[in-house]
Amino acid sequence: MGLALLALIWLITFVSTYFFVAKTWWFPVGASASAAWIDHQFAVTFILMGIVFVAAQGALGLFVWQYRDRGATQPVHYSHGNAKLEIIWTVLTAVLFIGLNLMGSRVWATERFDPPEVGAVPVEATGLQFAWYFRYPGPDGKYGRTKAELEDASAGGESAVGLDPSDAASKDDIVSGTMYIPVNREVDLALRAQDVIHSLFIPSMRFKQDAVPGLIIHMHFKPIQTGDYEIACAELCGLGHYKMHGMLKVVSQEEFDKWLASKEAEKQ
Amino acid sequence: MAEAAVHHDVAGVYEPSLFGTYSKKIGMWLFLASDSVTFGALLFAYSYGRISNPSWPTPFGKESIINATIMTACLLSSSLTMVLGVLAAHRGDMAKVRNWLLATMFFGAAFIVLHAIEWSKLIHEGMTPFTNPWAPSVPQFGGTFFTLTGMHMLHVTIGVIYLGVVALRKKFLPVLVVLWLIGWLATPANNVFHLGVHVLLIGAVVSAMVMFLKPKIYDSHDIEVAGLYWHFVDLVWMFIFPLVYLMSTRI
Amino acid sequence: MHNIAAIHDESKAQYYWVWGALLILTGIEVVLAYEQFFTPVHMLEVLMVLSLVKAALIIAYFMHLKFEIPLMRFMLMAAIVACLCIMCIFFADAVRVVKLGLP
Amino acid sequence: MASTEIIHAHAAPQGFIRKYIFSLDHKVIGLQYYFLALIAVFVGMGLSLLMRIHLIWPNANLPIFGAIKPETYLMFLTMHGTIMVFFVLTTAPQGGFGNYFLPIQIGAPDMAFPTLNMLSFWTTFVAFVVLVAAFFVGAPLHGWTGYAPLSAVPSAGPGEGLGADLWITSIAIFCAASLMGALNFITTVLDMRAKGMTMMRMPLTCWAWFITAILGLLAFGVLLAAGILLLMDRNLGTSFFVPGGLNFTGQTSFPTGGFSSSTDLIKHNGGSPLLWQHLFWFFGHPEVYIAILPGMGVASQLLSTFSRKPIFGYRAMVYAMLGIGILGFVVWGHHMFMSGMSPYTAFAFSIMTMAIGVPSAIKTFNWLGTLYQGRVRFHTPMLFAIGFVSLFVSGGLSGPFLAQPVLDIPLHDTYFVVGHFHLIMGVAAIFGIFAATYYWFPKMFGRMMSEGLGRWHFFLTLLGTYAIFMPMHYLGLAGQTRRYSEFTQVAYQTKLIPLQTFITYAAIVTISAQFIFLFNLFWSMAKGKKATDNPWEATTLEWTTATPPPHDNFGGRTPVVSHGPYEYSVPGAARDFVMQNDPATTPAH
Repeated sequence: MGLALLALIWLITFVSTYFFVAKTWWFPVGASASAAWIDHQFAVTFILMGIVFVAAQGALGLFVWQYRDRGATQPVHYSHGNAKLEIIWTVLTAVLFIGLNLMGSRVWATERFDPPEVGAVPVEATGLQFAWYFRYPGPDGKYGRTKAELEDASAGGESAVGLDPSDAASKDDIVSGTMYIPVNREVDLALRAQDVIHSLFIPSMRFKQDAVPGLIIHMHFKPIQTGDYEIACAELCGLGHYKMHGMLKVVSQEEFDKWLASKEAEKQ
Repeated sequence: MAEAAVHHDVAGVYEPSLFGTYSKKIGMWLFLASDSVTFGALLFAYSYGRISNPSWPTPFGKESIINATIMTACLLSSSLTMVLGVLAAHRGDMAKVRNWLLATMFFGAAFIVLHAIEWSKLIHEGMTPFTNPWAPSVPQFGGTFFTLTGMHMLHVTIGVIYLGVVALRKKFLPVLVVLWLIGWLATPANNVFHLGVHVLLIGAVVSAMVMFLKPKIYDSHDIEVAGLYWHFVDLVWMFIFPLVYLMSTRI
Repeated sequence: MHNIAAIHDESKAQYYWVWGALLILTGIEVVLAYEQFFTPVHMLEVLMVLSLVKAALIIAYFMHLKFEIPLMRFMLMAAIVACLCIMCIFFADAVRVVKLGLP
Repeated sequence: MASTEIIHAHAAPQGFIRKYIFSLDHKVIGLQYYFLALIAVFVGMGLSLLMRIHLIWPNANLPIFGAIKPETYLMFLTMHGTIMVFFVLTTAPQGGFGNYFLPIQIGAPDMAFPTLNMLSFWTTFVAFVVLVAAFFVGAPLHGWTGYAPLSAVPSAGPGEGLGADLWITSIAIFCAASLMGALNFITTVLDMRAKGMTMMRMPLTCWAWFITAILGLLAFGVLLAAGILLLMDRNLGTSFFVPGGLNFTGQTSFPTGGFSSSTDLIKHNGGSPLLWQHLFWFFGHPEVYIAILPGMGVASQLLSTFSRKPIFGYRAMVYAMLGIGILGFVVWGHHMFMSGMSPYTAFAFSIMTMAIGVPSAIKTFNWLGTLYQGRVRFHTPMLFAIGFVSLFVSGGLSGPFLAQPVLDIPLHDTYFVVGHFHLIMGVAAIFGIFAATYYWFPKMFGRMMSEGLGRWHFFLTLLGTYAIFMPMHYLGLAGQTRRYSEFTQVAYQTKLIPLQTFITYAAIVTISAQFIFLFNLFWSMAKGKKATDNPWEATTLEWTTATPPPHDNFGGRTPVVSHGPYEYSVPGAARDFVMQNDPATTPAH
């Protein structure tokens, strides 16, 4: 029985670790400036936790086999514990865990407390049951007024976010179902939700933030690679949660300008 | 509260209680700990709403404040009579105990009636759980007010019934039923207390069940435990009064 | 083993004193609030301190906690106070609603 | 009063109803809790099976259920979470085994408040009935966390009408029941320990139940407040959790409840969805420890008993549990890193969350230290205790990933989280329940459970649960979001369907294996080998009394305790264990 347990625990440990190390299923390739940082922090945490995992499971398997009951003659070490050992491993784990935490906090701080870079592209993302809409303020750089009464999800586009046409600033606002942003420029993102909580999740950008009704949450990130990336909703928002899906297109600056101009022209 | 299975007077059978007192009192204190966390959470929810709405209304004029102050004095005095009742119970003077408890109930009932009048007045002025005439942009003013004071009023009502059962035993049941009928007939049909008074009826049914299950004479411990509950009700009001009323006085 | 009468002074006078003190404190609160002596934030602080004093008086004397053994006093109060204090973390977000709220 | 020498306040009841239905005996109440949890766990498991099937074959036409719609999937998900968390993980280890064995292990004839104990069970039962009733009117789809405004606005989706009302009512009733239970447990431990049973001689199971009760006492009060506020929001139109400017344009066909019209909803103002999350997780995180702490207690007891060795670092174990209990109240914000909570508080919550890993690690080290140089006997309960340690390590070590706000960005609300909490608070806690069942079954029913079936059950369950929940971590890394009823709509997620299929097959096998347990349980009750009073040669007080224990537990006498709880292989002793109530002359520390 001891051997069977040893085999089972070690097998589980080996297989679990193998698929992590082999990266059979792993993060998508990072395409934003902060992705490298986050991945690095993940790697450090992963290595440390991996060592603890293998050591603890290994010891568990080994002990149950090595100290299995082999009859009454087998000596048992009568002990109530060891205070010195307790202190040592308490301090060690405390240092390990708190240290890890402090290492990662810099990325969190820069993402949330620093203002977006000068010249960042302003985009407003609005979540509603069950779609994402992205609004660009247009040449005047100002978002027009929106009104809850005017929102109409079935109409799509500008009506979906409830843009008030009577406001001068809203004349040049562009609303799109797909998010276009230029590469290597920071995005100054404002997140809103119209009905329930949604969460804008772009795995490749290592970006996720809940869009909370009643709040406008500002975030920023910088894509460093062109391409098409998928957007998912990560917060349960109702029966269509699974199909609340969007696309992020990171394009060159020229293409972005061209796209904006064509949308403006379409609107006139 | 159920009968404790063990009396610590049986010397030498049990370890001394960690809190150095009898089970019923510990049980009541633990209940109060939990209840204070519940009230705490409600007060925090109220404060949260208050902070996130800078234009909170301040509708309580002189009349309301005077009324609320009298209510506070009622509760404080009821605490005094309660503690004197507990004192009499320790001295074994059960006739006095009953009188003190009745005085406590009187003050408690006065609090409820005054509060009910206050509620009715506010409702008459147009306050509902989701609208109020003073600050249309802060609709939850009414909701927070009614939730907090309603929860507290419910606790006071339960307290009065609890004390009545302790003081008068089965004789209290007809009194309670009469009070319920009076309350029901005296309130206009569109008044919230026309329905709210049914709490008394439910209280009568529950008390009847309790007395059926545990037909015993209450001793000084039971009175002390009842006193703990009553003082707690008073204690909660000490926070609701300044937070809800005094922070919203009309200048 | 728990003869309460023997544990502490049972004088009636102390209860009247506490009652009087509570009434006076309430009076002070009402006057302060009605006369608007302070700005709202300071008013809140002052009222809360006074309320805590009142609560302490009720708990200590009326609820007899002053006369219980130290372990009970400490455990109960520490648990409740700690629980209520950590809920203050909520307020960081209440302020955020004001700052990030819809225009 | 002082003159009466009452040891137990109530005599043994005679009639069937007073004996088995409205019993005041903590042992009967314990069994009532246990069987309620058993019914609940099979309902919850059935729901998870339906969910797994729907994920892989979204259009499959099932018998009875037909084709499962996305909203039905979410209803199953909500009910699965609620039933498992409240009616299994809270009810079985605490209400079931705690009720049955806490008084016996500390040498008391009953709980401090037997009537309250009975009320507590029946209130729980009412809560369960109300929750099940939600099924029949259309269960809510907001998940067990019930985030507002999805849960606060009846027009937010199907099931958010009456179903959601029943759901929140059920939870409020459950809160009241748990409060009654919790204050009863605490008072019992404070007041009713037998002579010589000092706090530091209590078995670790009793410590675990005691600390769990304290957590319950303080946490459920907050959920009760939150539940009241949510009910007000839903039915009276207050707006504690509902901000202004909500417009449910896509969903107008559903009832509006407290909000008389959709324009009414738009005009609401000033509430905050974050407030619900704060209140909910203020309860929700301690709840995680309410689920796992009794499992830790049982694992400690069993590892020591079956290693024939005193527990390694008894005091450290107690302090670790106390530490977990206290820290458990200051970490709730780690559920909210992505919620729009103030990013400053995230730092504090993150540090506290990492700090809670320390007492957890201490416990693991001490369990390994207990096994080290012992003499391990592989009875079924011990297998499950070892499984518990393994699962606790696996589930615990994914915690430090999620506790760092930065790493939580890609991992939050993905299957990584699902794998993490299922391993640690789901399966590990259930392994604790299994271990306790196999361990105490002889005492409860006077017969032994089958060892052979028990082993099969253990190996299939351990392997099966790892096969289900380990791959979920990989899925989470790859960005598989949770609570999706289909993976067909997002291109990168369709690539992960093969792994999901594997999980579904593993789940089918694992769930089937649970019927071995069910069969073993009922078969052994009737046909199992007769048990002796102390079949495991354990030391705690429940093994000193008759099997099953008499009405007042110790037959009118009260044990006197002279030893710590885990005195195994004491040098110089006649046997390799010293019972807690052996006379003090027996050599021991």
